[in-house]
Amino acid sequence: MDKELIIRGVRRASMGRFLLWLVPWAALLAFGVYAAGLCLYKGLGETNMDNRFAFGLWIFLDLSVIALGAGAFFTGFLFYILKKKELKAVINSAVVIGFVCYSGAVVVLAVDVGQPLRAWFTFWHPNVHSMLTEVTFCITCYLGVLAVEYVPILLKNRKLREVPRFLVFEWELHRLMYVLAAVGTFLSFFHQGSLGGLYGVLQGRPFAFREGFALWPSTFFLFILSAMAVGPSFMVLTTSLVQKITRKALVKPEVMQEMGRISGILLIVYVLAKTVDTLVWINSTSPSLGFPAHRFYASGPFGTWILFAEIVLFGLVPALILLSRDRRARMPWLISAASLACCGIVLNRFVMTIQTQAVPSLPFLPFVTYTPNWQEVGTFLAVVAYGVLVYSISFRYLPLFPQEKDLAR
Amino acid sequence: MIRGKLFFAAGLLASLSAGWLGFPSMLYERVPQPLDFNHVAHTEKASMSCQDCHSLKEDGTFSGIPKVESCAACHAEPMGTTKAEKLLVERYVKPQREIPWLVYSRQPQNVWFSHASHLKLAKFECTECHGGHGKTRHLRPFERNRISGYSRDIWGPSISRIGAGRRPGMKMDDCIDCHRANHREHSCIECHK
Amino acid sequence: MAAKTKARYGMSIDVDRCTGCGACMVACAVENNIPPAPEGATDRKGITWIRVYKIDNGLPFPQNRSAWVPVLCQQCGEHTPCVSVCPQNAVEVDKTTGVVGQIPERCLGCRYCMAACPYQARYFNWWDPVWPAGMEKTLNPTVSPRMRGVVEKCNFCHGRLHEARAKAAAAGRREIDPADYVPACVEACPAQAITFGDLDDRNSQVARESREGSAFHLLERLHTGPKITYRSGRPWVHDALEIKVANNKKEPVRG
Amino acid sequence: MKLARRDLLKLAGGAALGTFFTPAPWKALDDVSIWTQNWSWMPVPPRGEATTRFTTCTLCPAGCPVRARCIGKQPVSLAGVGGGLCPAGLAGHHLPHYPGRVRGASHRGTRCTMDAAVAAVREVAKGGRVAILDQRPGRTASLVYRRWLAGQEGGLYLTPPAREDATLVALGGGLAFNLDEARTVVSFGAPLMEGWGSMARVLESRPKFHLVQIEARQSRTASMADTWLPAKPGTEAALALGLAHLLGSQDAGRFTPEYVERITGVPAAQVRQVARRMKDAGPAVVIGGGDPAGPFNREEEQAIAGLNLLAGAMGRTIVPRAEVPVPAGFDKLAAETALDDVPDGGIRLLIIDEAASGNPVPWSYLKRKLAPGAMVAAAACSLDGYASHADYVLPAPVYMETAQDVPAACDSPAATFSMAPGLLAPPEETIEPADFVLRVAGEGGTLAELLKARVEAIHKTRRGSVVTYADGTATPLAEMASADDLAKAFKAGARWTDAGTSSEAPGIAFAAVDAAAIERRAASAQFPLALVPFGWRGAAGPVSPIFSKLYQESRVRSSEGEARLNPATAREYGILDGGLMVVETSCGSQAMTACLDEGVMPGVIEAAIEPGTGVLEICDVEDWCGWRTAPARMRRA
Repeated sequence: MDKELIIRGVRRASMGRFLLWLVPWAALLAFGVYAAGLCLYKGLGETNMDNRFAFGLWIFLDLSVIALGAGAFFTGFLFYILKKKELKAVINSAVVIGFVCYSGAVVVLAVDVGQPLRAWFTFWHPNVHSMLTEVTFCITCYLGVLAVEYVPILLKNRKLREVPRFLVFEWELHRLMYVLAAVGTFLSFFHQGSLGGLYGVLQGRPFAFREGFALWPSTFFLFILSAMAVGPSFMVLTTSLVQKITRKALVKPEVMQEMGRISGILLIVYVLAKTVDTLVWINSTSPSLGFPAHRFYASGPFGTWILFAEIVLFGLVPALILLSRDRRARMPWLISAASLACCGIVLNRFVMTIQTQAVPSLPFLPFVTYTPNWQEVGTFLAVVAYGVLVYSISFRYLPLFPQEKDLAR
Repeated sequence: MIRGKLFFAAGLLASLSAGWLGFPSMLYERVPQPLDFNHVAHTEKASMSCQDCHSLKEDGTFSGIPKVESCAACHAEPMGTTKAEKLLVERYVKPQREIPWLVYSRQPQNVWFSHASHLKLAKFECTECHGGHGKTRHLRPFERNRISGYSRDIWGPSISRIGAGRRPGMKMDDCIDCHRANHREHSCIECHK
Repeated sequence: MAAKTKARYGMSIDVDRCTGCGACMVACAVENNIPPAPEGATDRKGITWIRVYKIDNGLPFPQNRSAWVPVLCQQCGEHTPCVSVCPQNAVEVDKTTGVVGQIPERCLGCRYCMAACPYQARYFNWWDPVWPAGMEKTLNPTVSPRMRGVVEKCNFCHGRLHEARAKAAAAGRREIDPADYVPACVEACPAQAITFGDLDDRNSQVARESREGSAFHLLERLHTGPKITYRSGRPWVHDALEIKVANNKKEPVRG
Repeated sequence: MKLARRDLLKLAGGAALGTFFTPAPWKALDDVSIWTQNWSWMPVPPRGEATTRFTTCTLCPAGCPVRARCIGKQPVSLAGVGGGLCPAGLAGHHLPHYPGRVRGASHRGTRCTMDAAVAAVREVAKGGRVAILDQRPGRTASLVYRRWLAGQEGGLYLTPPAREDATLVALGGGLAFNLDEARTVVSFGAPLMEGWGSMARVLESRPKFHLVQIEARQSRTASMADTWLPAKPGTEAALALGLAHLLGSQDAGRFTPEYVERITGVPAAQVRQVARRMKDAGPAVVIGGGDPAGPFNREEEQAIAGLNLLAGAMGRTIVPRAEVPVPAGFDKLAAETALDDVPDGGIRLLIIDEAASGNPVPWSYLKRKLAPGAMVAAAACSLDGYASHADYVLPAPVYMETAQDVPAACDSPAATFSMAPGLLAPPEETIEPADFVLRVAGEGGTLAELLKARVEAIHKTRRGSVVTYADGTATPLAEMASADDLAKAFKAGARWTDAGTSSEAPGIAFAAVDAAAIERRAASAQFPLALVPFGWRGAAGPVSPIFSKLYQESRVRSSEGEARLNPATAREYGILDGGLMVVETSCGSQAMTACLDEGVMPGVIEAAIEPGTGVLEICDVEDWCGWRTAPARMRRA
């Protein structure tokens, strides 16, 4: 049965080895489900979050994961809308990774809110002024889009292709793909942005607050830009990771380099925008709210080094590497630059979520610290495990990398 | 092909009937009232007025259903021959136990409803919300929602809340409709506590 | 004259009078059915709609001096940070009272409003509330207890406003008697450091006190338009609360 | 017809589609959300008729009038009448549900009947050397104790030493402070702004006087005082003598301001300034003690009280106060005995009335006064206090359940009388401590009857007036037709105030102050580290669970086992903020959590005597008389 499901022309590990690979991840998933269940059953008192640190590890990682998952929409956008045909090599993998990231994030959010059974109120009684409403609407819709985009990949399975009706359906879906990619791009654009807006609009938190353009604060645009910039980098990383683990060539190096180049161009734009934004914030926004910016870096572990790391080390440096044809042609350079870029976006999301809350607003409040406990870490690891499981199974039975067959030959 | 459509239609029909007919009757649990109170007997035979039992107090609170001591004022011993009255005297008046009435229109704990402002300021008649409850001879069973615990009167008799008939239900939406129409919709905390 | 049914309730807190006894916190907890913290809860997980903070002048002994600052929801009026962020309208400003209301039954517990509040005046129910056996008899029926997983905060003892309104309505009036509506912390304060009333009534004590020269708002420059005003005649208190930094373009405090 | 898989799929598809066009999923979704709003395990507040009732708070000597909002009979919130209430008073209606409440009489941990307890105590009482420790002197219950003790051989009536009226006692008793007249108040550690006398009265007079607080620690009162003189702990009396010297006393010849500065650390100029203020900005009053944590010893208290004579307080800021009329049958009463005067091992039977919380005395100190094999019977609401050491524990009713009279606070210039009528029925197994003593005495009668007799006695005087709590109207007592009317008024919430305060200067011949003893003590108080316990009114008794707001959740009050120290001291001993440390005195050691505070004097460790801490026990250093300060050592744990 297993053999019949595997795509013709590629080699996969034996069923036993595959199961051996799955077992630890399944165990991790079970552990995480237990941790999450504890939080759902007893309340969020099970976590280390508190009234001063109302958002913790989960929100930080949700933001990071969604930013990294942006590879899905951006690759789709490049492939379907901008007709960058060489990206066909990774588009399926991108969709699966996007689906895994988004569905995982939504599951964690359901544990993170205190009353998940009331979550639908946001759709029934929405507050249109809230960035979170925008996030909820867009993420839910986009998750739907991703699910639909996932279907044709599923239908490419060897066994399912035997059903003629599915073939027709897949073909119909393919024609629809351009529309879906456009819708997905639109939705992603907005929720990546509104995730940034989430913090940028917080007038009461001068550390996060940014002046706006039209409806949105500058973080709205910075988040979109950074997600687009890092999405391809993350694709490079995951693809090379899968190649390492499976010990197979899956994608032509040119494709990887091309993704690195796109990442590099966008990253340099982002770094410029971020620099301008930071300067405006330091010199105008923050002081005008009564908070000289240097105060945010005066106490606790978060010094100005964090700004340096965010903009130069994890921004400018990978951008320059990726923009250099010679450097990105060499795999170690490409991988390192992509990793740096990914670290940069994670650090940025960390600063926006965690540091924002750690710096006190009232003058007599101390700098607060927070460490996630095992329930929080466990719940998140469950999502990682879930992601690995879905991706592994998809990789085994679905043609995630169309070039694999050619490269195997 | 026809065969497929038939099966599809059968499924459709089954779920429609289950959802429209089976679900409502399963959702609500019918609980009998502890006593069968006769409003008509009290208003007509005993010529009592509504305010004799359900009155507004000076501090703005509403008395609701009277306590058993009010009943005891007349029913220290059975005055008539009904079974309900005998039960009242034996089970509640003599041992001075409060009658565990199941209030059809009881709002949940988180709602603040002021009878005072609706009666005195908005000049409501009792019947506008409570219908002809004061003209009944028997108490209908209390229908409790098995999931939420609410009385069925809150949602209203119609499961779809379309064409609800004379009694519109007492859900928040019903309150809001009227408040909105009268430009008295200010905030949630005006009615939530 | 038309009945006066609109108000903008506010408070004025005299920092110099506050003895830091904590009566306001206890009165608030009793009035609003706030449970005691479970064993092992920290000062960051408990619920205290009004919390008294200790500040000092930063000088060494014996020049050191302390003061106490009760911080509750500041009932922001202009750019209310928490209202605009709530995804499902569980938070809103009541136009007839100016009170920022929080409806726990609507809240889904996303805690975005807590991240938005610069005053740390919002609290999350990390657990289901538990009272020692028998103590549920002492709960106040005009306020509903909150379940786990929702945010709550001060609403100027709105249950008392409900009661005052019902009392007025029973007498056929729309406007309440101001004496009938006093929040629990104001009533409880032994030092009478808190004044409460309608800020729109320029002759009310609270409006007069809010206009005093020594009056200020917390984090004035955030332009949140708080309806809680603090007063202190001690310059160091102003320094410790960074009133000067925050108000370097001192605008008149809206009273 | 054979069912194919495809047919079933069609069927399911149709059903799934149909479901969305029925109310079921939507209604279920709605109901599930409503379910989360009304979880069955959420407590539901009582429903019922709202009423207002009045009582008088018995939790501390202030005796504040209280308005209780009730549902049915159950109070659901409390408020002051014409003023605020303290935190303890505001949550007083929680006490009947105190989780650690004593249920049923017990003998060394095993349940016994009340009759058995009465019989056992009566048997031991026959042997004489009986003592009662009355945590709240001045009540009708106190009269019961004193009458019984007067008839016992060697009967001792004991009161806690750290009393708010310690200064008045040192001046001979029968006196009261009159802060309303004072323009300068010199307080030796009296917690004037935190809980002393009647809070409402103190706050009302506060704008009129200049407050000089003499206290080693920056208490709330110190931080709110006009002048704060941080004298080293244990040297306060030397400062008193310094002031006496400047006010012209002969006894304090050696205590020049410079000498005082050397001992106490208070600059000479400041001492002079305070003395000048006492002379020029009078009338002045000097208040000592009253700190719930620890009393001054007799010499110290006398030196402080004596200042009042020099400052001309007598007859102006300290006035004579008549006693509340006593019914017939209370002619022979045992006098108050200071605990210090009881010889070690001098008590064979100790009965403790700790139902009314007072200022705690370390158990080790009480234990020294007990003869070997002595019996201890404690009437208590919880096992947190002395009851844990008692042979017999008698469950007492708590505030709200107890019907008690409330004596006047130490700052009430006129005699007053009011009652806590007992808004709730006490649990069946409880006994009023006075009723227990009455049963032991075999005299018959109950406290309730005696209270009635007392009201009659008051009514007989026809003096003064009665103010009702509900509307604040004052009725002259002479206009009250019968004693029953008066009793009814008290039950509904009222306070009788005796007519006119006396401005007659009481003729007091003050005993000479033992300056040498004070000097010796002050000189020996120059140790490197001092442990200073501090507390607040009501901290010794059970408190509402809601107090977690003050301890745990806001840290506005020091939580259990927390020690405050100056950052400089902490640095010297290598102790970090929030770190664990061990404080050691010659009678024990205690682990505490360090809390650094610039407001604490270097070299001083402040430790709260909140419920559940044994701080007081290690402060009771035997050769150091009193537990106000103790020489201590400290190390990092």
